[in-house]
Amino acid sequence: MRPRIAFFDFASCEGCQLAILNCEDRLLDLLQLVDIVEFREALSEKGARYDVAFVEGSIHREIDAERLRDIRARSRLLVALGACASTGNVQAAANALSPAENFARVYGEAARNRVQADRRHWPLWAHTRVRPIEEVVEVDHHLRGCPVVPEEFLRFLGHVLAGTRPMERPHAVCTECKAAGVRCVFERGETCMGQVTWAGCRAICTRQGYRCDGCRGLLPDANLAAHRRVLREHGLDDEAIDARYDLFCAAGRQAIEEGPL
Amino acid sequence: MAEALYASSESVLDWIANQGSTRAVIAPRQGDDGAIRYEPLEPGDREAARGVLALAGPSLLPPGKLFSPPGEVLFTWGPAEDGSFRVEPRLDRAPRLLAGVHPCDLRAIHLMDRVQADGNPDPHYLARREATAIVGLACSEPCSERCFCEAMGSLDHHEGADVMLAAVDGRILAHARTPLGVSLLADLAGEPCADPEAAWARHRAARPEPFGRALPGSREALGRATTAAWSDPVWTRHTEACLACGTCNLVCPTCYCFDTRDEIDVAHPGCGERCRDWDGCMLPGFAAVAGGHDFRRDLAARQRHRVNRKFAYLPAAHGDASFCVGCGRCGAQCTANIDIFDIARDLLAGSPDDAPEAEVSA
Amino acid sequence: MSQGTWTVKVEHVTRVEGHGSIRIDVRDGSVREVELHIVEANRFFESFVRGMGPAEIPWVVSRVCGICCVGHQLAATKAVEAALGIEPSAQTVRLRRLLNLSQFIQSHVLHVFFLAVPDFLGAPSVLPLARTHPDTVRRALRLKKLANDFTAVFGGRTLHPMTGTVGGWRKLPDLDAVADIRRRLVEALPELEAAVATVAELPLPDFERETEYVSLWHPDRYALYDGEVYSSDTKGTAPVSSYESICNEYAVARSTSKRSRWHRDSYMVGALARVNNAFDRLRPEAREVAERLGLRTPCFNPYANNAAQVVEIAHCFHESLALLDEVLGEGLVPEEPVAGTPGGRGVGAVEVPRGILFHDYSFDADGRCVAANAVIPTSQNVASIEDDMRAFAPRMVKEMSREDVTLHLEMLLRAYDPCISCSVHMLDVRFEG
Amino acid sequence: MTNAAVDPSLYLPRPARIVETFPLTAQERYYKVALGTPLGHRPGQFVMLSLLGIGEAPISISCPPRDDDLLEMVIREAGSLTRAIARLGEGDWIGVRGPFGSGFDLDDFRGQDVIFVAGGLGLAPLRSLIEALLADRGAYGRITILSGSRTPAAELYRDRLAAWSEVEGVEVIRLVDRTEHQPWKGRVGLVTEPIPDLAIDPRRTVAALCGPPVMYKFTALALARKGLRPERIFVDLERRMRCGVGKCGHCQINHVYCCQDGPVFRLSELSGLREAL
Ligand SMILES: Cc1cc2nc3c(=O)[nH]c(=O)nc-3n(C[C@H](O)[C@H](O)[C@H](O)COP(=O)(O)OP(=O)(O)OC[C@H]3O[C@@H](n4cnc5c(N)ncnc54)[C@H](O)[C@@H]3O)c2cc1C
Ligand code: SF4
Ligand code: SF4
Ligand code: SF4
Repeated sequence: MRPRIAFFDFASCEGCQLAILNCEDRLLDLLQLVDIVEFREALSEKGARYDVAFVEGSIHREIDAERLRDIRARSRLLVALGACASTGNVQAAANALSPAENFARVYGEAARNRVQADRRHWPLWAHTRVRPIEEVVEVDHHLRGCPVVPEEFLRFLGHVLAGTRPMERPHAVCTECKAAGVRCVFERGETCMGQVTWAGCRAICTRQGYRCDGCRGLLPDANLAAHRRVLREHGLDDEAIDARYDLFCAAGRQAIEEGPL
Repeated sequence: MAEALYASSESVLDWIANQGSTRAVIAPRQGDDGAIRYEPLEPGDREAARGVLALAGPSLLPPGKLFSPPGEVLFTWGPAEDGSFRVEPRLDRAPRLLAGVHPCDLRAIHLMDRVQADGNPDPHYLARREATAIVGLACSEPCSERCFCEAMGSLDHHEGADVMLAAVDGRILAHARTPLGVSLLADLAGEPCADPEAAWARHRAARPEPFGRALPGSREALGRATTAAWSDPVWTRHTEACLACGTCNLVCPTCYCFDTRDEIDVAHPGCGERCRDWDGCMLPGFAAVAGGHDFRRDLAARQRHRVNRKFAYLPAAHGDASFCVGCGRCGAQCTANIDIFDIARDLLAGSPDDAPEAEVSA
Repeated sequence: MSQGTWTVKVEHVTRVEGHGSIRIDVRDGSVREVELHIVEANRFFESFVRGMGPAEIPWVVSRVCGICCVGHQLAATKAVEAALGIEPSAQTVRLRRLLNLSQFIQSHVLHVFFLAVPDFLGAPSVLPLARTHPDTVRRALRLKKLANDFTAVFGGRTLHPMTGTVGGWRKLPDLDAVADIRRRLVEALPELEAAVATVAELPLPDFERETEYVSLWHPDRYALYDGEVYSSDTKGTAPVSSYESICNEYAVARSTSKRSRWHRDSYMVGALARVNNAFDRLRPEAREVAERLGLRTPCFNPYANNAAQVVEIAHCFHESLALLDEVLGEGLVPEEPVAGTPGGRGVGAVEVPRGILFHDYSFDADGRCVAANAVIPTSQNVASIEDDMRAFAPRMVKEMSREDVTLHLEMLLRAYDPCISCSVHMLDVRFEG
Repeated sequence: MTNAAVDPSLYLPRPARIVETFPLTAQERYYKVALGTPLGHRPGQFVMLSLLGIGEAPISISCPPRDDDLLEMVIREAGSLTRAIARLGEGDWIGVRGPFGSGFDLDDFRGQDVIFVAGGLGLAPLRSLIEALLADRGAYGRITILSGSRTPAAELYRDRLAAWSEVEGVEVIRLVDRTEHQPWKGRVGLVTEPIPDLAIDPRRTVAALCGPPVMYKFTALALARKGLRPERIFVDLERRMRCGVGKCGHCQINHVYCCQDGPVFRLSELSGLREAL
């Protein structure tokens, strides 16, 4: 039986689904191997079961959390597709303020009160903190990055077809800089998150003349104290260091430095 | 045919560039970003060949890594008639000339030749290696402030090169070390040098002393000190700042550990290739086994293992006094500034027997 | 046909970017209400970019939308440059225009052939089309791959490119790769012809509603990267910096996207608006395509937006070839990114596939962002979509089955190529209703 | 350069067909594969097992040396490869390289009383030695097999343990860490617990150990207390291995390659190896 796979999205730019659509050369071959049963959420098919659910996007509201739990209950494997689902991505920086503060900051109190009074529509606006999907449901595998790396997606599918899933090596992006012969960003006088970031992107940013900003998320054993020291030696103050972490890894830094929530 | 010649820099460059007509020439070259990389040279590109004679500084990655490039394919497979599979090794025997190799890297290649040929010879390394001619360049001054090649016994290493080049009295001495080297020299315009050993002596006499950073003890003493320092706080001290990024392993000319990875082709079910990637003992999970146990989870234990490999384990297993060649890359490229030279100096200075016991968990 | 009393809510309309629902309420055969609900969760971009530095902003706001990431980056970069008083070099601008063109081709191909065409061919999605119309699908895949590779050559990768930055480029494209893209574009011209032929045969629902068409306008060319804001109502332009009085944003509680109005209750942006406003500035090859598709301007049928997109694909192909020739002719010179002075406010606008995109940032003297705003084409179109639905629905209800009513409502929404994830992010707006 | 004979197929798996497989426990399955040609192994050696497209891992040879082309293994679902292998059935193909490693030397056991200490999956490789000894029963003394499992349901080779215990001069002591309310006739406790009460003549006894990493120190200590010298204790160690031929570096214990010099070591050889146990 061909595995039934489905794609779902929450708060995201939908770029990861696009990245997969962008596997043009292999897309049609892929369709011979799997049944894509959903590429856009349609809950009309309630009760449908999936072998693999790819979930893109972070969770911001209780209505979304509910939908995600329902997807989990109907899926054998649930995969976090991309940075929003894996880490909360850039929007997790909004957690620096409470949802109420965020709302008030951009809409004003009066608007908030008015929307809140509208029982029919309030759930659309009722934000919790920005959560990676792991905070809501159990996740079987992560396809990391903003956006995901199509090769990793294909590799994952290859494993699923064989009834297993790949093992992630908890290596830093530096390993891929080395393999690519990239001169270290620090030697160029800039600063970099690659040392504490999950590899797997083939160091695409540093290869393209930029630095790594950590979109694949912080490694579980990242030595942040040491990394902070390196950043400080290269001219960042504590505030700038926090800002750098919080670009893509706001949720991860909180988890490592402040312990579990 | 001459075994040694004196030639001008210009004719050496012509000679190197012209080798491109018979084999791929790979030579050091400085990129726009300032880094030096060993790169293929267009046949006849004399200007690009300048790096062979002109460059200071170690290359970003050691030239010896050419023999086991990252992600190399070990074999491919495809379906067989009986429903099983066919495998085909991928051995790269394309002829090459590796030019401008410094003595430290040359010594590393020499050591890796030994490692890869000992026990079960690695066919992939050896295929590339055997198809490669090497022209070395003796250093007239330390290539960087991190260099400690003399302390590691690499400065006068020539073995492994087919031809050694050296600056002597404003000219280039080209000295063939192998029969292949002798035949290579046939194409070099120059005058015969009757007494190459005397020329080498003049080259050495013109070098600064000490050459690069010096250590307060011999390599043999360092090996003993490393072994004795098992529970010494030196390991913890030199890992507090460590990010476990693996850079020190991956840029080292004598680190060769690897992991394997299978790649399949979704368009052709039943076909694929097994590749190998560089791995390193400082990286998380290197010694982890199923069930979650990691034999070297502790960073200090990983550092101890890495340094022991250079100064104790590999020397014991394969001979030679040390497997660090003193190129200085690991210290230079470590953003936390952890330098194996400093560790070596501390090991030699410390008398581990008096040092307070600090148990490093394995 | 579908009179009586009924309500249908199409939840999470498929094949649009982001989450929207359509609700139609029919009482005794007459349409009481048609509403477009945008239910996507907010991501608070304008809130959390406060505090960031100028260089980070284009890189981060690229994440507003995967499908128009290049547009967001460019609009933000231009806004930041306007704030810091940076004048990018001619080389920089040329490369940016190419990057933008590549994303137009990619997005339009995706939208026309993968999201919209299935409707016209009566398929639920592109997946069954891969079996019934393999040539069409393979051709579209090839075109899309070409466009993606085009973006990657200039941007470093297809999504969220990283090679460009405020003031210039971090890494210039490789000239061999540029030449290769040029060659492939030329080779693909026959493919493009065939794709045009496919679209020429698609039947268009018969519906017209004249409205205000708004787009960027440039004196010398078909404006996609720069220009002032043109309205078909006034036949005149307004500066980009006055965007707030153009968009006049407001919000309604049932929808997390905001809405816009200028000279009327709603206006339309996007391919049809651009083609209507600047037909004579299109490349001649593109005007020929319009001819073959029977697209005569001004055109008031919103379903024709797809045809306008095909016209623009042709325009972008030929415009790209011309710019690529300039790049290949002049070569590329490494330049340090131009630096600016911290502080100040700047507005930047570009056309993205779905319409005009405005970004607006203010910085303090330390170079930190203190205020941010972005107005997205889809939120400018939302009111127009609803007005079209309201105008067409009564006739639909009379003439079509309920299934066809919902199909045509969905098709209308899709014709606009809405980008809902883009349209949802917050800013100071007035609430109504 | 050395001119050692270079084998271009060093890393190439040979196709092998699964001829029999069934579950032993919820996590472990038994496999019998046909190689086409005899493997020619010693007890305690291992093979590198491949599923092309997924990867490769070291797996112990569980059967005693044999003349036919068959190979028996027990595989636990532990990660990506082993999980995929668990889905294969009879007739499916896998790849095999090897045999690799030192293995046990039967001469070390001849005429001796032998104590086996197996923790969990450790029984799989030890079976290759146990059955080699039983095949020539007269050549060895008393045999004591301590087999520890986490729970009754996790016990491997139940039938074989029963069969071995029927053999003259063989004692099998089965233990579980906890019964979890499952029926259990054996003992409850750690596999080391019976050692102090065993009647051992340290001059004519050897021991062979295999189990999870935590088991070795305690077992070795318990045996030492019984007067068994380190030369008489053999341990079968597990390390991460990617090549099996002494090249990838993962299994290195100080200067020793576990895959080449081991995985079977005399405890006395390990005294200089500080990360071994
Ligand atoms: C000599 C020898 C003999 C063996 N004999 C047998 C046998 O007979 N039967 C048997 O079932 N097994 C045996 N094993 C163990 C077996 O090799 C492993 O279970 C196998 O390697 C698992 O491979 P895998 O691809 O399924 O797991 P992997 O996907 O490699 O993962 C397995 C586990 O390894 C750990 N791990 C792997 N990589 C990392 C990392 N980078 N970071 C952190 N943790 C990591 C994790 O805990 C993970 O759960 C033997 C091992 C050796 C060395
Ligand atoms: S550039 Fe960044 S990722 Fe690359 S080696 Fe340096 S620190 Fe690591
Ligand atoms: S280099 Fe860093 S920021 Fe870039 S893709 Fe990789 S992990 Fe993400
Ligand atoms: S250990 Fe460091 S200095 Fe020594 S050879 Fe390796 S990279 Fe060079």
